[in-house]
Amino acid sequence: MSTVTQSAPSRRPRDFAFSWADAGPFLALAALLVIGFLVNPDFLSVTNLSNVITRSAFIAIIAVGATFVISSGGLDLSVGSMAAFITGITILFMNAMAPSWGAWAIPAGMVVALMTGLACGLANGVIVTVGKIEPFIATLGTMGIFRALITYMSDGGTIPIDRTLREAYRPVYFGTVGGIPIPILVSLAVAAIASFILYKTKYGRKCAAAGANEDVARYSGISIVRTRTIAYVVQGACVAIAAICYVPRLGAATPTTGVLWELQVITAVVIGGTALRGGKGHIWGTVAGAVILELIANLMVLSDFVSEYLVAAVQGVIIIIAMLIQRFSK
Amino acid sequence: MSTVTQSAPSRRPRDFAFSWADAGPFLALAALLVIGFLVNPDFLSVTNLSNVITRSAFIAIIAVGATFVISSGGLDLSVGSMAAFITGITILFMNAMAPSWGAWAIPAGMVVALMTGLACGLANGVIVTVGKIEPFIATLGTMGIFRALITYMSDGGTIPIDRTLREAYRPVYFGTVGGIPIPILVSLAVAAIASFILYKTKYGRKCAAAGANEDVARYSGISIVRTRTIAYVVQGACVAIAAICYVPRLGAATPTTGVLWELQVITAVVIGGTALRGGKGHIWGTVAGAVILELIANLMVLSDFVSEYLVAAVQGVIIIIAMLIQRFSK
Amino acid sequence: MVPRDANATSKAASGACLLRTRGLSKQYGPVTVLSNVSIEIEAGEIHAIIGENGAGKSTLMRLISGYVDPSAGSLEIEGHAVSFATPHEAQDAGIVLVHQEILLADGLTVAENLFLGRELTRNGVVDDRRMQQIAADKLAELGCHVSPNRLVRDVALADRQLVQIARALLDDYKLVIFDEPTAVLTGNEVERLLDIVLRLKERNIGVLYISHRLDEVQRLADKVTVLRDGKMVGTYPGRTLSQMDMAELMVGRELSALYPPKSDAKPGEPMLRVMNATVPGYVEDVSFTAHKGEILGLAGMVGAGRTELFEGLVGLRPASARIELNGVPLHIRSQREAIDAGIGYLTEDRKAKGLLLQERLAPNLTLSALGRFHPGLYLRKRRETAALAEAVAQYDIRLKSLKVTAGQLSGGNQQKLLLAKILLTDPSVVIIDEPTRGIDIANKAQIYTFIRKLVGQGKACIVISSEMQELIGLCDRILIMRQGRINGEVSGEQMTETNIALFATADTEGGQAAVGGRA
Amino acid sequence: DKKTVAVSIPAADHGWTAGVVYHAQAAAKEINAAFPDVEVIVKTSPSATAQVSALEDLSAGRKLDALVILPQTSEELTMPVKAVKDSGAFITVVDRGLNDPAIQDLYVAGDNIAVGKNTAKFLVEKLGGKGNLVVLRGIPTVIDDERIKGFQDGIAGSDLKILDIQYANWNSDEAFKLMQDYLAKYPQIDAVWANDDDMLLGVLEAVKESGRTDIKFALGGNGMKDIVKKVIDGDAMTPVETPYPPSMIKTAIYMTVANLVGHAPVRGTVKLDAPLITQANAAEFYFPDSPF
Ligand SMILES: Nc1ncnc2c1ncn2[C@@H]1O[C@H](COP(=O)(O)OP(=O)(O)OP(=O)(O)O)[C@@H](O)[C@H]1O
Ligand SMILES: Nc1ncnc2c1ncn2[C@@H]1O[C@H](COP(=O)(O)OP(=O)(O)OP(=O)(O)O)[C@@H](O)[C@H]1O
Ligand SMILES: [Mg+2]
Ligand SMILES: [Mg+2]
Repeated sequence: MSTVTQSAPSRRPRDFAFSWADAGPFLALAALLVIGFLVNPDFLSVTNLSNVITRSAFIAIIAVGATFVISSGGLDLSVGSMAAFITGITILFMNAMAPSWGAWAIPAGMVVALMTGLACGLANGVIVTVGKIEPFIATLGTMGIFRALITYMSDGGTIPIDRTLREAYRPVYFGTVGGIPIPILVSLAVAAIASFILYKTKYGRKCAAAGANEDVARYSGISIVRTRTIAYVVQGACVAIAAICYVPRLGAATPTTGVLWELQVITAVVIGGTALRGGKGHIWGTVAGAVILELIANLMVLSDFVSEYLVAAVQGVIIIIAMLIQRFSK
Repeated sequence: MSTVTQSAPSRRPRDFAFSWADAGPFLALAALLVIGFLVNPDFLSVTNLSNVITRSAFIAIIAVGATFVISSGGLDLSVGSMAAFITGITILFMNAMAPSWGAWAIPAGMVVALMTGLACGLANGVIVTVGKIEPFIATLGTMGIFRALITYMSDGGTIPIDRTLREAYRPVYFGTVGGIPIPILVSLAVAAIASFILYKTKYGRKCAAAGANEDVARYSGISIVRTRTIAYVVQGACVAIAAICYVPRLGAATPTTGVLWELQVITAVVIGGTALRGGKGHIWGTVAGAVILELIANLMVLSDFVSEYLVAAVQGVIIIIAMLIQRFSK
Repeated sequence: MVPRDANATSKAASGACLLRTRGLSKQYGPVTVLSNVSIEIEAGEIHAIIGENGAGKSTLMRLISGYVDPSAGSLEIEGHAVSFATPHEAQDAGIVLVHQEILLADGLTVAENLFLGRELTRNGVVDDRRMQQIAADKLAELGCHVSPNRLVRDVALADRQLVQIARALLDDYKLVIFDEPTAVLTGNEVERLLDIVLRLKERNIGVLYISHRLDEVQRLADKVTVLRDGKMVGTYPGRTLSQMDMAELMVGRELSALYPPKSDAKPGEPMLRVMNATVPGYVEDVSFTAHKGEILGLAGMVGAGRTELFEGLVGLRPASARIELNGVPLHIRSQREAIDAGIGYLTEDRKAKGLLLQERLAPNLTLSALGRFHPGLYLRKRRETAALAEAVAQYDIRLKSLKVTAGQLSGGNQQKLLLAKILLTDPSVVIIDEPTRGIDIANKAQIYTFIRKLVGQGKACIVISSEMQELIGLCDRILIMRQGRINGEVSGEQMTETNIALFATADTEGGQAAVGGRA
Repeated sequence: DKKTVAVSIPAADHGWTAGVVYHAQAAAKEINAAFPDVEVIVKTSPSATAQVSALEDLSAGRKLDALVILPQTSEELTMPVKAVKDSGAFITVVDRGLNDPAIQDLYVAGDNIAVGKNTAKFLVEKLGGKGNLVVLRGIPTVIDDERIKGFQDGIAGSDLKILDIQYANWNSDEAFKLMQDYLAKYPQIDAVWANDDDMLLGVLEAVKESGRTDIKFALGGNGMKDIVKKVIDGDAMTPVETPYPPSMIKTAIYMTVANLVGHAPVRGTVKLDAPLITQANAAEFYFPDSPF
C-alpha cells in the first residue's frame, strides 16, 4: 500500500468508535449460544434463557460494582460474604419490623440493606486506601469478618424471612414488567447508571486514571484515596442491590450464602474485558461476562455428556476458551 | 554529611544483607508470639510451636513457589487443587506398585509426584504465557480442572494409601532429624534453595525484572514467556514437594484436600513482603508469612475469648493488623 | 570571557517579581542535591536554567512546582510566601511543570490525558466531543496530528511529549516550566515549540526553560541561571552569553570541540546488511548496509518509522527482513538472539523500556549481559559492583551514592547508564536510538568521542537521532527515512540540514536517491 | 412415553456427599437399565444458589414427572421446589426437610438430632457421666446445627463437660490441626466427638501422633466405611458409630420410581433411624464398594 497522503503522517486510518476489545465478550457469548444450541436445542428456549439471565443478574450487579473497584486499581474478595451479611441484616430488620409495619417493612429493609452495603464498602475502601494494605489481603480479611458475622447472627443456622413478608416480597425476584423479569430490569438499570458514571462523569475518569497510573492521577490533582474509596462504596451499594433482589429468591440468609461469588464476580469482570491491574472498565462487557458464566453452568445441567465429577473441569476449560476468544478477537 | 570519598564512588559502605522491608514479617511474627504467650503460656511450649511450624510447612513450601510466580508477575490460584491432584496421582501410583515393589513404591511415587507437579506447573505456565490469559482467570480455570480430576479419581470419596506403605511412609511427616521434624527441614531446604535461585542466579534476576517491568525485561533480551513459564514450573515442583510431605499426614487424598490453600499461600507471600503486582520476591518473608498464618489459627483455638462463630472475623482482623505492622515497620 | 552576574546589577530585589526562591535546598538522606538556590522570575520573562547532568535542575523545578518538598528555603509568588503540598496546589497558584520524563497514563486516550483532573463538563456530563476538539486544536498548534482518541500507549514518544506540553498550555498559568521539552522532538516540532514559548512571553507569562540544547537557550532566554553540582553559579542576561560561555559556566573548565574528527580511512567491508525489511504498519521494504568502522546516521521526522525499523530488526516487534552480519545470514526472533549475534539496540524510551526504575544501578547495568557475571553456579555480585564502578567512571555517571535506584538518577545520567548497559553486551553492531537525549554538552562530546572510538575498534554504529546537527557532526553517512521508507542518503559535503530536511519531508522521485553519496 | 425423574443433590465436596452422589448414580444406572420407560437424571450442585438454578434448568428443559431432591438448605429451596411441584411433579425430599412440609409427597430422612444424641448417650454411659469433651463441628448449616443440638441434649444432666467446640469444615486436614491444638490446650481430654467421619480421620491421626493416653474415646458419625471397619475390628478408641447412610438417596429414588410406575403407591415420611452401630451389628452397615 502506498496511498498515504503527503506530509501528514498522522492521517493513518481513524479509530473506530466500535472497538474489538469491547466486542470480545459478546463474541464469546455468541459462540456459547451456538454451542449450547447444538448441545441441546432447549438451551435457546425463551424460558431457559430468561431463567439464566435472571439468575445472572446477581453476579452481574455485583460485578458492575467490581468493575469500578478493579478499574480504579483495587480488588474486592469480600463481595460474597458481604452479600450474605447484608442479606442477614436486612432479613433480621424486616422480620423485626413486620409485626408493626406490615409490608412497609420491605422498603424499609431495602433502605437498611443499602445503608449496610455503603458502610461495608466504606470499611473496605478505608482499610485499603488509608491503611495502604494490598487489596487482596485487606478484603480477604473483611471477607472472613463478614462471613463470621453472618454465622454469628444466624448462630450457624439460617435466618429465614418472615412468612408474612414472603408473598409481598416475591415479585421483586419473580415478577415481570412488560414480560421482562424484574432482576433483569434492575441489572440493566444498574449497568446503565454505572456506565453513565464510568464513561460520562468526572468521577469515571478519575477512576480509570487511578487504575491506569497512580502517579499521573495524583499529579493531576486526583485523590487516589478518595477515588478508590468511592469505588469500594459503589461496590458496597451494588452488593446491597443484589442482596435486595436475592432475598425473595432464597428467602433466607445462611452462613453459606454467597460463598465463592467473589471468584465469579472477578471472572465476569475479566471476561468482560477489564484488566485486573486497573485502567478502563468495561461495564457492558462485565454484564456479558456474568451471563456467560451463568450460561456455562446452565449448559452443564442441560447437557448430559459430562460426569458429575468433571463438571468443574469442563467449566474451567470453557472459561479458558472464552478468555481466548475474547483475547484473540482483538 | 559529606565524608564520601571523591572520585571513587564504588568505595561506599557495602549494602547490608538485612533490609527493613524484609524485617516486617518477622516483626509481625515476634509481635504475634508475644501476644500468644500473654493469651496462653502453652502457646510457646515446644510441642505446640513444633506442631504449628510443622503444619505450616506445606503452605510455606507452596508459598515459596508462589513467590517465584508472583515475583515474575503471575499468580496461581490452582495450587490447592493441584496439591490434591498430585496427592491423588501419587497415592494411586504407590498403591498400584506396592504389591510388586514393596516400600520402593514410595520413592518411585515421589518421583511421579514431582513429574506430575512439573507437568501441572508447565500447563499453567503455558496457558498464562502463550495463551496470554490473565493469570487469575487461567489458574482459576485449572483450579477447577484439577479439583474435578481428583474428585473423579476418588469418585468423590477418599483415596487412602495402601496399608503396607503407611508405616514406611509415616516418618516423612512425623519423623524428626536431630529433634527437628522432617517437614520443617524440608521447608527450610526448599526456602534455602529458592532464595539461592532467586537472589544468586541469572534466573532470579530475570524473574524480578519480568515482574517489575515487562518491557524493560523484553528490551534487555529476557524472554517473558520462558521466565514466567519456568516460575510456574517451579511452583509445580514446590506443590509436589508439599504433596509428598503431606501424604503421610492423613494417608489419603480427598476432594477436600488443599481446599482454599491458594488463599493462604497468596496471603503468606504478601504478608512476607512480596508485592502482588510483581517485582522482588522475599523468600524468607514468605516462610515467616506462612508461619504467621498458622500461628494465628492456632492462637484462635488456644485462646478462649472468641465465640466459635467469630473465629474467622478475628483471624481477618489479625491478618489486617499483621499487614499494618509489616507496612509501617518499613 | 564570562559576563558578570546579572542579579548584581538588577533592580532592587524588593520588586514583586512573579516567582522568587530563597535559599532552596534539597537533601535526600545524607546527600545534598541542591543547596541554597535563589532565583527570580519576572512575568513575561524566559528564564533558562542550565547545568550538567545531575546538577539539580529537575530537582529545583520539582521543588518549585510542588512535586517535592524543600529541605530548606522558601518560595514567593508575587511577593507572597507560598508552599505547595501537592503539584495541584502549585497549579492552582499558577505554576505548571512539563516533566523531563513523560508522565501520562498509558491506558487512557490522548484527550483524556490532556484533560485529566479538569475535564470539561456540560450539565455534569463530561463533554468528550468538545475536549477532543480542543485537544486536536491544541496539538495541531504544536504540530502534532495524532487522533485525540488514540490511546497514549499507541502513540510515538515525541507525540507523547507534545501531549504533555499541550497539557501545560491548556489553562492560563502564570509560570510554565519546561524541563527539557525538546529532548525527544525533531526539527519542526522544536521550532513550533520555541514559537509557542515566545508567544507565552508575549502574553506576559513567565517561563522557566531547561535544555541541553544551548542554541535554543541562546535564542530564547532573557536570563540564564547556571547550576553546578547543586549550587548556583550565577544568573546572567541571556543575550550576552555565547554557547561556549554557557558551556564553560556549566562545566567550570574550558571545553574542547564537540565532535571528534571523522576518520579519513575508507569504510571497511559491509558488516550489517539489511534487505527488504518490512515492519507491518510502519516500515516497508527498507534495505541498507552498515559498514565496518562507519557511523551510519538515520534521520527523519517523528513518525518516519526509524525506531520501529530497528525494533523490528532486533526482534522486538513483528517484522520480516533478510539480515546478514559479516556475510552470514541471521534469523533474529528475539532481542536475546540479536544480543547473542552481536547486535545491540539502545531504546529511545529509557524510562518505560530501558531501566528498572525501582532497582539499584548494578542490576540494571548487568541485566542484558547477566551471563558475564554468572560464570558458574551463581551471580558474582562483586564483579557486578566492579562493572558498575567502571561504568560510572567511563561514562561519567554523576551520582551522589551508589545506593540510589535508577529512577533516582537524573535524566541524563539514566541515559548514560543505559548506554553502559547496552555496551556491556559487547555488540559488534551498536544501534543507538537518540544517543544524547537529555545529555549535557560536555558529556555529549564525551559520548561522541566514545562512539567514534567504538567504530575505530572495527564495530559498526548506527545512530538514530532527531538532532540534525548531531548527525551531521558525528556520522559518516546519513540515511533519511520518510513514511516508513528510506527516502534518501547523504554523505560527505552533502550532509547539510537543508538536504536532510528535504529528504525528510518531500517525496523524491523513485524513492531512494543518493545526493552525492557513494554509489 | 418416557417418564422423567430428576435427582438434584449437592456436589461431591466431602465424603458424605460423595457417597450420596455415588448411590444416586448407582440407582440411576440400575433403574435406567431395568425400566425402559423411566429416565433418571442426576444433577449435582455445589451450593444452594446453584441448586435453585439447577431446578429451574431441569424444569425449563423438560416436563418432570418426579423430583428427588436433597436440598442444600431448607429455606432457600422451599420456593423453587414448590414451583416444580406446581408444574405437576411428584416430589420426594431427602434428608433435609423443606420449610413447608405440604410440598413433599414423600420424605426420606435421616435423623441428625439422633446422630448427636445417641453418641452423647453412649459417652455419658461409658464415661460414667463425668469427663471432659472436645467437639469438632462442620460447616455452619442446619445438619451441623442439629447434630450439635442433639449432642448437647444428650449430655444434658450429666457431668460431662464440653471444653471446646470449633468448626473444622468437615475437612480431615482442618480437623487434624484443630485436634492438635485441642491437645496442646487441654491436658486432660476424655473423649472427642467429631460430628462427621471425615473429621474423625484427622482427629485419630492427631491423637495417635501425640502419644497421649488420656483420650478414651474418639467418635464420629455418618457411617463411613473406614470407621465402620474400625468398629467391626473392635477398635478401643472408636467402638461405636452412628449411621447416616448416604444410601438414603437410593432408597428415595427407588421409592419414587416405584410410585411412578405404579407398583406401589408410596406417600408420607420414611425416617431412617440412627441406631448405634456396634461390633454386633456393624456388618449390616458396611459397604466396602461405596466410596464412603
Ligand atoms: N529521590 C532521590 N534520591 C536520591 N537522590 C536523588 C533523588 N532524586 C534525584 N537525586 C539526585 O539528585 C541529583 C540531581 O538530579 P536532577 O534530576 O535534579 O538533575 P538534572 O540537573 O535535572 O540533570 P539532567 O540534566 O541529567 O536531567 C542527581 O545526582 C540525582 O541522582
Ligand atoms: N500502535 C500504533 N498504531 C498506529 N500507529 C502508531 C502506533 N504506534 C506508533 N504509531 C505511529 O507510527 C509512527 C512511527 O513512530 P515513531 O515516531 O516512533 O517513529 P520514529 O521515526 O522512530 O520517530 P522518532 O524516533 O523520531 O520518535 C508515528 O506516526 C506514530 O504515531
Ligand atoms: Mg533533569
Ligand atoms: Mg523513534
